[in-house]
Amino acid sequence: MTAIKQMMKYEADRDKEFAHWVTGVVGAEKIRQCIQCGMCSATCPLSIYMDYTPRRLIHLAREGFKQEVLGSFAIWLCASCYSCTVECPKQIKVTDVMYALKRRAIQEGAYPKRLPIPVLAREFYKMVRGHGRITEGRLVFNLFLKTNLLKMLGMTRLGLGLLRTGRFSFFKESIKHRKELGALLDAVKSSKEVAA
Amino acid sequence: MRLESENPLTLSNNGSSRIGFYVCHCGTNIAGVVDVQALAEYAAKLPGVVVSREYKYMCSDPGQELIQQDIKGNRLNRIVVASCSPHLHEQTFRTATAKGGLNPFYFHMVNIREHVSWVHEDRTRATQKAKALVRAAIQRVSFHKPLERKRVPIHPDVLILGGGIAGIHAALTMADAGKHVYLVERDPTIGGHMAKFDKTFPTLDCAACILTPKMSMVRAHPNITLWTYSEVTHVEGYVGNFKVKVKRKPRYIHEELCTGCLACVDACVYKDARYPDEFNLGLGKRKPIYIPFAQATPLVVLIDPETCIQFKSGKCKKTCVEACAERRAIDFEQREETKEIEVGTIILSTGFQVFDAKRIPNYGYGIYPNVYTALEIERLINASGPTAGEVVLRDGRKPQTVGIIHCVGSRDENTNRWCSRVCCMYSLKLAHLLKEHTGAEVYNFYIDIRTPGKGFEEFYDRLLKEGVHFIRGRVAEVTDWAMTPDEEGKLVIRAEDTLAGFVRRVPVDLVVLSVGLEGHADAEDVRRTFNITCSTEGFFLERHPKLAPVDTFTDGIFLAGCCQGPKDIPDTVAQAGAAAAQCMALIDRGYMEIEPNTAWIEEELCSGCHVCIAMCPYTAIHFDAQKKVAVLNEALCKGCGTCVAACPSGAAQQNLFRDEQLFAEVEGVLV
Amino acid sequence: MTTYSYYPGCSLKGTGKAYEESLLAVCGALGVELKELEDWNCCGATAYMAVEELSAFALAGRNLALAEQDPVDLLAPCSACYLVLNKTQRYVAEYPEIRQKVEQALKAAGLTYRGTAKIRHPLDVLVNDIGLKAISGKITKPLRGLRVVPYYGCQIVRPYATFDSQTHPVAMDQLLKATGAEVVKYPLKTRCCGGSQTGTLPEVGLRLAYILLKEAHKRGGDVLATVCPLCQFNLEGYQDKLASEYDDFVPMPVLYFTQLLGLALGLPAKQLGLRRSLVPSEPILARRNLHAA
Amino acid sequence: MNKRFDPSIVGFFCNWCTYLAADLAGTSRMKYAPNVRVVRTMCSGRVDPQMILWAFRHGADGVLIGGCHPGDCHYQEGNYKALRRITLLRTMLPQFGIEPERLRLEWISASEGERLRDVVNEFTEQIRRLGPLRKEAAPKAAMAA
Repeated sequence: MTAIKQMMKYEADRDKEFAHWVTGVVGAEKIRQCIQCGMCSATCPLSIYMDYTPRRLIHLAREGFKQEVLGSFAIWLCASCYSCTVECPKQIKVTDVMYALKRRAIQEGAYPKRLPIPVLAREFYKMVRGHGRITEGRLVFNLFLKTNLLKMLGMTRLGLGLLRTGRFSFFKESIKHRKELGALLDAVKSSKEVAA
Repeated sequence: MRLESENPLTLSNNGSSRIGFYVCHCGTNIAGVVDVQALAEYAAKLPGVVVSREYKYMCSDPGQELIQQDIKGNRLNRIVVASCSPHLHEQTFRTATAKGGLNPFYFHMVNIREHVSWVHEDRTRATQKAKALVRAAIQRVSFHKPLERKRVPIHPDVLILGGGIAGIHAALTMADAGKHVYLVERDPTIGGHMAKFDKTFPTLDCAACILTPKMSMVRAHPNITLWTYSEVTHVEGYVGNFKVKVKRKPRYIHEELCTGCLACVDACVYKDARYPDEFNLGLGKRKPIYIPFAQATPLVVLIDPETCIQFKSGKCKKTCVEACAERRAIDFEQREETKEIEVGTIILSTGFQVFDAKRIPNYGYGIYPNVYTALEIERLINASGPTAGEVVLRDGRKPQTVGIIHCVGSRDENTNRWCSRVCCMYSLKLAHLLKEHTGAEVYNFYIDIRTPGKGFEEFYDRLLKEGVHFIRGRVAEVTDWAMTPDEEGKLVIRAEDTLAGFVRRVPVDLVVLSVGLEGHADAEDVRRTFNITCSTEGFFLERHPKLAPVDTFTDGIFLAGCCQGPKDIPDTVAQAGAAAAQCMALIDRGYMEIEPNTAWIEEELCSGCHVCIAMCPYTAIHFDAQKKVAVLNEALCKGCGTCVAACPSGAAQQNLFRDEQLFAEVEGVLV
Repeated sequence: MTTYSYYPGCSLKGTGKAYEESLLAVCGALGVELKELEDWNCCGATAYMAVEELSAFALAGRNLALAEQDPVDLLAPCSACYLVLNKTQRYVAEYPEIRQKVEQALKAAGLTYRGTAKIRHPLDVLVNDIGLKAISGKITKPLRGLRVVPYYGCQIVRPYATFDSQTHPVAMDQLLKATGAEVVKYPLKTRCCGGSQTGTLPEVGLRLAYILLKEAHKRGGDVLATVCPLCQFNLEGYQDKLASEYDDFVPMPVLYFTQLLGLALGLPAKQLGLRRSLVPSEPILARRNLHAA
Repeated sequence: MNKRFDPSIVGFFCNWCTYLAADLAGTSRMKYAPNVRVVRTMCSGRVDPQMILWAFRHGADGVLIGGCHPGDCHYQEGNYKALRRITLLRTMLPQFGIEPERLRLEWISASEGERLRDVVNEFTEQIRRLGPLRKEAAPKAAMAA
């Protein structure tokens, strides 16, 4: 017997701060002009898997239904193909909105636990911070180590194939001016803290 | 150096002027942003101001009364009203001033609504700006002089450009009232888009049945000169007296000799039609010698030199000429000719063009053969169309499923921003007709269904009853890429079913694109020829959206139909009637009063330098050899003031815009 | 001899080696000089941009700042790099708040940013700078009979289609026609391959790859041509998995357009990195009597 | 905290285009800087260079003239005549100690409400950056007017 859940919303359920925040997001300047035509969803190659389609997310977000938005799996499905951004008849940069929602969800720790996204981000950052470049082999390797080995094992054949064809190098790619790069990334960090 | 001696400020309060000042609240439109109280108090202290009042609605009768009473009661000799744009109410207040017994040109208007309260938010700064403008007007008005309005006679003939339903209705209305109308149409026949339609919404009466009788009435009417296959190339003059050049393109047929027997067409060396015919949007074929369609008006054939052998090689048997031996209507030597006419008023009813569906490649128009535009479908379901009303796909199959895509080239920042207003209803109409003709399953993909007209919502309800599918979502693409067996060989439409909340793929046989309406590609040229204005969208701009919907900013030129913006047939006919009435109002009065803003030349100041003569675009100024001064012919002057600005000695002056008036105004906005 | 500054990006040094090799070989054969951008760093990558926008802008900003020091155009073969560099340039220009932060970060790294770098994709350069005429003139081994599926993917046309149509690009079609190959009509040419998902949500990424390859095969393609290392990797790397999951799946070689062009120019297979393919292309090439030198 | 300079600008707007554009901006409720005070003329061709100098003399920090786009003049070519005069005047302004940037001629059609808003805002900003018209400039201008 399935649990009965209240679906109806009270005005008090709206998070006005969130609604305000989303309209201020880079790329979301025109989010209030959305006419809910669904072009973004229809053109999205991932919407077939989405619990909330991009169109619904946009409306939920501008109305301030934060839980629904940040709890939605859809925001993690965006593959950055920019179809929605290009097709939107109101020129809302939907991809950027999706990015912003991802970032907000990570900040608030509201991401599906099965997703290694924060780990990926961390590993990626470590590697760039340290060497300025990504050695794909190592990144994937570290990533799988830190998430689940099983998946990694499932991929061994691919790994071997890449090794065989010399596409899976463990040799560290690196830049000369690492110190400067470090300074650059720190500057971004601090500027963010100022903003926050 | 001119004004060194006479400073306007000192002139303006030489005691002679007794100014009445009035500021309008316009409800809260002005009072909501501008401190009208403060403004009135401020004006009261300005030199020459005798009365200073604020009132809720100055344009209302009591408002105008106020002015009239004060003129009498306080012996006012100047009036200044601060309210909306002079383009809206200048006449109103001039009339009030005149009723009060003053010359109407002792009045001046300040625009503190469109130019202040509606565009500024900061109350203090808005009020400050309003004060500056008011001060300017009060300084200016002291220099106003009494003027007489010039009367120009209105030539009783009318030119109507565009022979669609709008032009036809306007022409008949005026012709029946005894006015002589020149109806000029670019195509070989009148009828416009309506002639292409099958049925009309929401009543479903057949377009031809209601249109063609009117078309033949136009042809037969003694008061209508019908020039088809013709274009206006040049317009000069002004309200009441326009001189118009009309280019008549050669049909290679003598219109007056042709009886429309079509013997020549049958006789053409091409036994069967082989060239895409324009009227059927290329869905049908025609011969090089043809009539656009059976009820074409006038029923006169024409020859297309692009495809006629005689024109291409000069070596044709000319069987058509033989067939017309008796009447000798065919003339390969016919040349383009130009007619010159004089008219007093003009109606533009040039209509619209449909959005080019190729601009949205995702919908596959021009890529997949079974994607049609709505207009093409009108021809396909039309009994007199290329398939005699048979709705068949290009491969001859009957469609079992049809997808109608709304808002193609409408409500889209990437193409056209506006709602084309008729697409919802014509899509519903086509849905009904297609179901009726083919029994097909019909899907409408829409963003919003807009049915505000009389009987429209009822029609929508009828379609719902008929079981037509309505999927709320803008279509992303039409593709032949199949995901499932039942999609094989079909066109797949992908859209979000926004009411269900998920994306759907719907396989169909036939896709109909409900293309939007837009201004003609050459609307810009027409606009220039007639010296009127276009809106941002590329439709002709009406003088006022509510109070002057068929007027333009050029006196004597009116608008009717879709050239002013998308509209359906009822609205078009109504507007055409309104435009006709406007013309006749002018014609029957016989004259029009025009702004007395003409220039003149002070003989004693003129040094005879000729500068102004070169300046005048209307050759209104000539040189008097005896007196050695420039002389201005007021009848020819249109009042641009260019000569005044050019005159080095200040001899040239312009009524309503005299130097001292403008200098005083400039100083006023700045002090 | 036309010269470009060359920004390989991380993938061309790893999984996309074959792309770099074939690109360099082709450019050499066409008399185009590529100078690798001195001390370039990771572009910031879309996947990362999604979660760390500002850092990504700053990383891309550094590359742009470095590139500006040389007036020649900057060549970015990887679609992701191409997009991130372009997006950074535009957003820095469009949004003062971003500009201020990026400039500040670059200052910390002792760099200044003017936004003058011109970012180009090899496809753009080959078709518009070198020109199809010049290229077809150099074709010695036309790919006659080879049915190539032109796949553009997302990020070279979206959102910034600077040199081709956003919805129906044709540049690669033209280039492939010039090689003598038969270009397959492919409606999915700009549909996302799911590459950025396969790492985190394999089932999703795989599904998208499957759709593309299935349709490519259905339309009679021999090989699929890509312009992006991520697409190439995602479409080629998991074909054995796809085979095990979808019984109607038929493997298909996925080559870089530069590799195909290289073949047509008669360049040796070794220089074109053909042997780096996981799904070997030799069999089909042999079947069409096309043998790499 | 010193109050930022609020320039006064005179706008000579053609009755058939720019003045209507300003009306349109109003009916569309666009918001823009309140610094431009409009003087209506029938045509930009009516704007006399002396009128512009007169404006500078009486404290204008900038002058904006709005006319019809080339080819669209209600009186055939008044806008071209305006163009010639303004161009000439701009070259003379420095002699009066007035930066030529303080005088601008723009083509704004009746349908370009948004453009009007942008031009006004942008010009106001430009004049704000230039600062008040230098005191000694005004008298010089006066000599001419």
